[in-house]
Amino acid sequence: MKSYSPLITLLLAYLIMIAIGQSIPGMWQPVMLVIFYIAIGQALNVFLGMTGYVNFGYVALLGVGAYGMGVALGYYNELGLIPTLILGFILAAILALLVSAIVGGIALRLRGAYFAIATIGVNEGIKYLIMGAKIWGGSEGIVLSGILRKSFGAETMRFLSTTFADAGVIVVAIATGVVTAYILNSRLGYALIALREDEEAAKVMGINVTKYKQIAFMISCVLAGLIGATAWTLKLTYVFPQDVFAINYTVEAIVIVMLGGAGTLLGPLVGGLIYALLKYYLAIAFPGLQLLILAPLLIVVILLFPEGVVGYIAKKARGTRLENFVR
Amino acid sequence: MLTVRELESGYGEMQVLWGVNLDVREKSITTVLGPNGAGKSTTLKTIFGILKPWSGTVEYIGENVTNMPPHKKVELGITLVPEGRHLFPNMTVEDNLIMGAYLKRAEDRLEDSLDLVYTLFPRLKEREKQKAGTLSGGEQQMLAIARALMTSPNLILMDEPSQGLAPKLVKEVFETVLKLKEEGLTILLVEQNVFASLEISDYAYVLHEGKIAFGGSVDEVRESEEIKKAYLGV
Amino acid sequence: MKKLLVFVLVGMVLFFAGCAQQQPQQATTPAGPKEETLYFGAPISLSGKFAEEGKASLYGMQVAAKWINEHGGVKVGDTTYKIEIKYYDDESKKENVQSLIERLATVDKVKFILAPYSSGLTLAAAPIAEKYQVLLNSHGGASDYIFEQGYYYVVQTLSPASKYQTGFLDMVKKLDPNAKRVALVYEDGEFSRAVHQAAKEYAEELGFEIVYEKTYPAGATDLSPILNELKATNPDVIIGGGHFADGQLLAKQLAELNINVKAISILVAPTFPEFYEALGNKAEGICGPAQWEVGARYTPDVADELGVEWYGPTQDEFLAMYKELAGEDAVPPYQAAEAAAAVLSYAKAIEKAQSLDPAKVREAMNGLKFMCLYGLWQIDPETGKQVGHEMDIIQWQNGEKKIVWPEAAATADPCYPMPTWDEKASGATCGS
Amino acid sequence: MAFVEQLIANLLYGAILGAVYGLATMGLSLIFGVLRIVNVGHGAFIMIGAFTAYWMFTLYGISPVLSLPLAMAAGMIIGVAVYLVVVKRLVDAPELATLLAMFAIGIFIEEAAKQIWGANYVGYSWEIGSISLPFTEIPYTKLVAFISSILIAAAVYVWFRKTKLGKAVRAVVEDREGALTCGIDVNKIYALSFSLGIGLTVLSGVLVTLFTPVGINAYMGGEYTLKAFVIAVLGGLASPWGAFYAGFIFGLIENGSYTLLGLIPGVEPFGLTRFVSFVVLMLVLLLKPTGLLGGE
Amino acid sequence: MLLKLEGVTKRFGGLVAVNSVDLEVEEGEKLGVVGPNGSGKTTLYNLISGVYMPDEGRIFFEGKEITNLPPYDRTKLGIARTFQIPRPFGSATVRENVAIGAMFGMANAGVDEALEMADDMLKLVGIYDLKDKEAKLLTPLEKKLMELARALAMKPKLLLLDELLAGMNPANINEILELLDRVKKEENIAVIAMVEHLMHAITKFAERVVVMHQGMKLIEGPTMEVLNDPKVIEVYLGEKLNVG
Repeated sequence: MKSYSPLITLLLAYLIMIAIGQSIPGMWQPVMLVIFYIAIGQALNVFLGMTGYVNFGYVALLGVGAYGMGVALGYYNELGLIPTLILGFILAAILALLVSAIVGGIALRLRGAYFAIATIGVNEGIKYLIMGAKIWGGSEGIVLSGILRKSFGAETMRFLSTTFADAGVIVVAIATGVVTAYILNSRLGYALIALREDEEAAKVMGINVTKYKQIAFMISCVLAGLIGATAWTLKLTYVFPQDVFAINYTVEAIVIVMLGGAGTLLGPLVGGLIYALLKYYLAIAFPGLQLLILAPLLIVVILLFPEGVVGYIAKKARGTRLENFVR
Repeated sequence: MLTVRELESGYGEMQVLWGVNLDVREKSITTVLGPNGAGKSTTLKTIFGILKPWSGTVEYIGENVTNMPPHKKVELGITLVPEGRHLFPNMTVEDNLIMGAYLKRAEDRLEDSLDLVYTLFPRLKEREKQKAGTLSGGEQQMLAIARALMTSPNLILMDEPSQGLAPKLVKEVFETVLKLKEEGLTILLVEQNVFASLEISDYAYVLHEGKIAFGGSVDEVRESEEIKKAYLGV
Repeated sequence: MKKLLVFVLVGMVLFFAGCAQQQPQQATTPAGPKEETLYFGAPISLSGKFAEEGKASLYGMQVAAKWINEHGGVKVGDTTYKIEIKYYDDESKKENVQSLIERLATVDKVKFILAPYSSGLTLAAAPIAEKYQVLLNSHGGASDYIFEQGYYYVVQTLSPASKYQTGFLDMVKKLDPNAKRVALVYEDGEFSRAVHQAAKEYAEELGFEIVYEKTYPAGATDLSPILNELKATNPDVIIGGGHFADGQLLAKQLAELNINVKAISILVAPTFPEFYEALGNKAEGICGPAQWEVGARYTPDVADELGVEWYGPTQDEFLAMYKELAGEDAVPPYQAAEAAAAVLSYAKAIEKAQSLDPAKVREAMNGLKFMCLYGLWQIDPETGKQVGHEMDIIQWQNGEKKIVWPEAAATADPCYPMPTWDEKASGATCGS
Repeated sequence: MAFVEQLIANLLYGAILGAVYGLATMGLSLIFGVLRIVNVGHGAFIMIGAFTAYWMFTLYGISPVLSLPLAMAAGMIIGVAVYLVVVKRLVDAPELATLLAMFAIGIFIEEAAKQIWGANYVGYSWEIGSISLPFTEIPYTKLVAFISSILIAAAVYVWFRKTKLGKAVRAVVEDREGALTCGIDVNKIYALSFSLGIGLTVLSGVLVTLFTPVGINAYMGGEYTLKAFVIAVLGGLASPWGAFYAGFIFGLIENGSYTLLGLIPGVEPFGLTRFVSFVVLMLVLLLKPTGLLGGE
Repeated sequence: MLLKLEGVTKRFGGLVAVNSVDLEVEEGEKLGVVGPNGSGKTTLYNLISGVYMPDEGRIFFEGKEITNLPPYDRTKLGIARTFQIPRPFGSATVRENVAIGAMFGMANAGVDEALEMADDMLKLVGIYDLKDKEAKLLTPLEKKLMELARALAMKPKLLLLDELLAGMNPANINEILELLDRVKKEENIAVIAMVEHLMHAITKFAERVVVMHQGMKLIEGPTMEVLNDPKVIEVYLGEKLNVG
């Protein structure tokens, strides 16, 4: 069904979140946290949701994206502010493309769980390459706030790491949503649905499954790279290999996609909201116990909605007027 | 022996059976006929318990076995020769047969059953140590039937045993089914091969869109031209 | 739809549980006309990789706050403030730290924040603290570079990473001028790299020869490749380690591979009692740098001698109060003392500034110099880096952790050279 | 000569470590093979085993070797419980749902362990001497870990090949519907395999501490989860034997490559060994996508 | 000449599934392929549609060699097929399923255009009412019709039907045969239909018949002639089956 109306719901949700963050004191960072989680869910969803393939190396793309921006800001800042930032985004995208081209080229030939587990070593592999070969500062990483302060002044540095970084995350998050919506309505989206359901049949229907899988994989990876560049490098002002290749972000992204509903536009939004808010408030209400409480809750949600919350609602809404806004 | 009443079931959200009624008499061959997708296999799977019945009852020698899991039914003497054989391809022919005698009751009769099976299918004896996956199609079908016999059943549900076999082999399979009946077994058969199955059956049912459209003795079915035209596609 | 309803209900219950918990802190206690509660905020790692250190530092903070409250609170003008620690669990994760710092600065209106544990998390907290112009006092982020980034609101209570292993080298040089050959084996991480790069430079300055230097990745479960190689270089002294688990492993495998040297100093791990529990008497003679140790000789008298002010509980008071919180057998590790010192430094600086304005308090910190059970507290005004506090070197002797360096703080003489592994296997200990 | 000696020493240790890795992966492969469940909470169960060995040794002085059967039993009980409470309801759910459930279970176990045992790193010292070789020393504890791993793997192999129940598990793996027609209670086999898989994993936690008796902590499992997955893929994922052999190979590569990487100037060879493992994995997948020893 | 197979052979391990088969199909021709299961029909289809690559022999389509062309490129040239056991894209709707055919087949339509074409095709095969249903919820018969619509939406020059009629009742069969006739005339599609049992359907439909037996082409020729050939009756139909 060619329809961009669910995008309205998505954009509205972003607007509301931003409004909440701006008007209620103390809500800005939590909102950014939620948006970060939604974004990593959305970027993963482009691949996982639509093809059914789990990319366990996902965090590696966030990581190399973070490095792309970090390298630009740390090593090429004499170019001037704007060119350095542009270079940063380009490097983030290129590194992500490069990694996804190699990993995709090898691992996409595997199916299902085999693909998932084959990609599980990717983030560790890249992390140890950077640390072992002492690339880009090795284990010491890149620490940027001092460099930025020196090159561009304290005000600009503060602006970069707060307002600009936050705006960047939001723009990337929304872009990810728009890309998802576009894909869902494009030939690519149909091809992905087909190959998710039946790869053999898809081939015979004229779909070059390898090509479309690789395209979806690379789109997902580049978006992830951009999230890493903004939400990590710009916002945190440092890149440490141990931090940016931590597998738990992959798992969290998967959790978010699954909670919301794989392959749906709004799934990561709902999943991200549930996951991040639950965690945030549990951490405040029961410091130290939040994960102990969160884990059984996750299991309950999985048992109740194996297809995710949005997946469930979309099914229920089929044939009603709500249908156009839930997907 | 087996009484099925108002059986409904399906896959996921899709209902396939809409109230099936069947009776299988002891030491008879009963065939369920019908076009593809009419629900023949679904009927067998639901009776055996691989699919959960949504409603209706299945009675076996007076006992309500509707919601009994498959392994309990095997214990009672019901087994299934599934469509597509479902052998253990990487295990030897012998191990496949031994697996058939998995339950205590069958294990006690392991030697006798093996004797019986090897007499019925001497080819299997020859290939005892061969992996099941390397057998030819006909041999695999024989093994599937043999494995079912190893459970010491009273009632065998057979799902398309002739499927995918060359005509000569089809004949062999049907002869085997007849032999089983002579051995005192009861057989509920699902077949697309209308003529061959009518030839060996005592009773037949015609399934259409998840319901029994007609049932009776083979002669009655044969005579009912209209049924043939409408449902059997002959 | 029923499922959905249940789900929404559970969600709402949880949401309100979260909100309910918030309420009390928003209503500031109007207890008396001149008595108010002052919150110090803290994102603490109660889960994740720094959970152990996080818990100890929380207890330390709570002890310090309690002591301050029992001793007249913090007086600004006519108002007496009772200190309370407002803490959340950051799960040892950077995104959480940022959210929680903001929550502390805005929702809880906290002006004084105790930084999270570890250098990385402190670095993540800094931009947000800077944004809301609240003070960030690092008690667990040792790395020097945090304070080289130009943050104004970030100050340090613990000694910086560059100072960790230098005392040990001083000690060896003093004890044995013939010990020349130094081998470095440490975890490949930003913290231990910072520590050991500084140590390496310092060693070369002191005239030591670096005969071996290799790192191992975090989480390694077998160090034999690196240690087999090290053994061949025949060093006199080994410096290394990183965090807790790998430090234990390093000591264990040095023993297994029977690598005998005169002295060993391992980062972090030896300061925990679990180190000795895990290794038994194999731990005898192993040294390690500590920010603080039970038995450290910082007392009001020492402060008098040095002519600086004493503030806070004495060590005995601290140990007793710590036990009340953490349990009868609990012995505070240095993470507890440094966190306590950070709380004390805030109280002291606020009183000095006579203001709750973070900028003024930061200003006041520049000239602040005092001693507490943790030692001296004084920062470099330029960077906020700690310069007053000194590291101790501890050594396991006869089943007990002794301070062996600096001489002024020492509770025992160094056991040098340490017994060989074979000697230890037949029961030898330091001092036996 | 030093170079060769180093290499031999590293390979020896690599083989020992590899055997432990291999056994620590068998449970993962077994569960995947039978139930198609990707147990991302794998490490949490290893951690339970490690704590079992630790507590038995420190509290009661029970040697870790005797803890092996205990850990197996404890693991199987936990396995059955997890199966009945969660997994059973998800057997027919999408692959990802079970993956997520296992993730949640892993977190739950880790957090519960942290609440119960604290987040400290603990360890124990079981001193039974060591063998002195010209170029290295090998403690008997590590040899015990090595030999136990091989014996246990062999026992599991025999159990699968020769016993009726073991054959039933294989039958279910090969054809679930076929197994049903033989009267095999597939649910029971699932529960058994799951609990066996968890049992083996918990047991391997004891062996892990025999090799590395320190650094035992609620979160210690993560490292092993990652390694186990890489090893499982090398071994063909669904095959416990493949996993065991692949563990060996992995141990040899990880330790053996160290000496060679040390020849490259200006790098950290130990860190790079991890990268080499990754490259080997990728190469294997490139040349033989079903894993080194995968039959499928 | 639309399609030409020259000595095409496919082996699986020791089994020769298709053994040196030659076949020629003219544009717009209606050809029936009959033979029992296991005679190599499905493998033949898989070779033509590109699911398998032949071990020996060559395949030409409109004079162009396509022997080793992947399946998705063959559809662009105008080859479409259905499956013996329907393979719908289960969680997509019926309309989306058919639209996918239009998008990636020879029609190569854009999304909007494809959805419109899908509606037309669904009306054509008579399941337009089901267009918003998830494909996995269809009955087997409906799935087959959907597959036919999906294949037709690809606007092929050659349509391979794999047991399309099996399991349908005579009324349906007649409808489908008429439909195929109409489509064939309008669009000049060559249709190869493959059947196992339904002899009378093949007689109504096909102008020419090929009989497969043990991977080889047993015989080919005008339909009635072939089906009454004693050799065919002996090896395939058996004495009991009376044709016509």
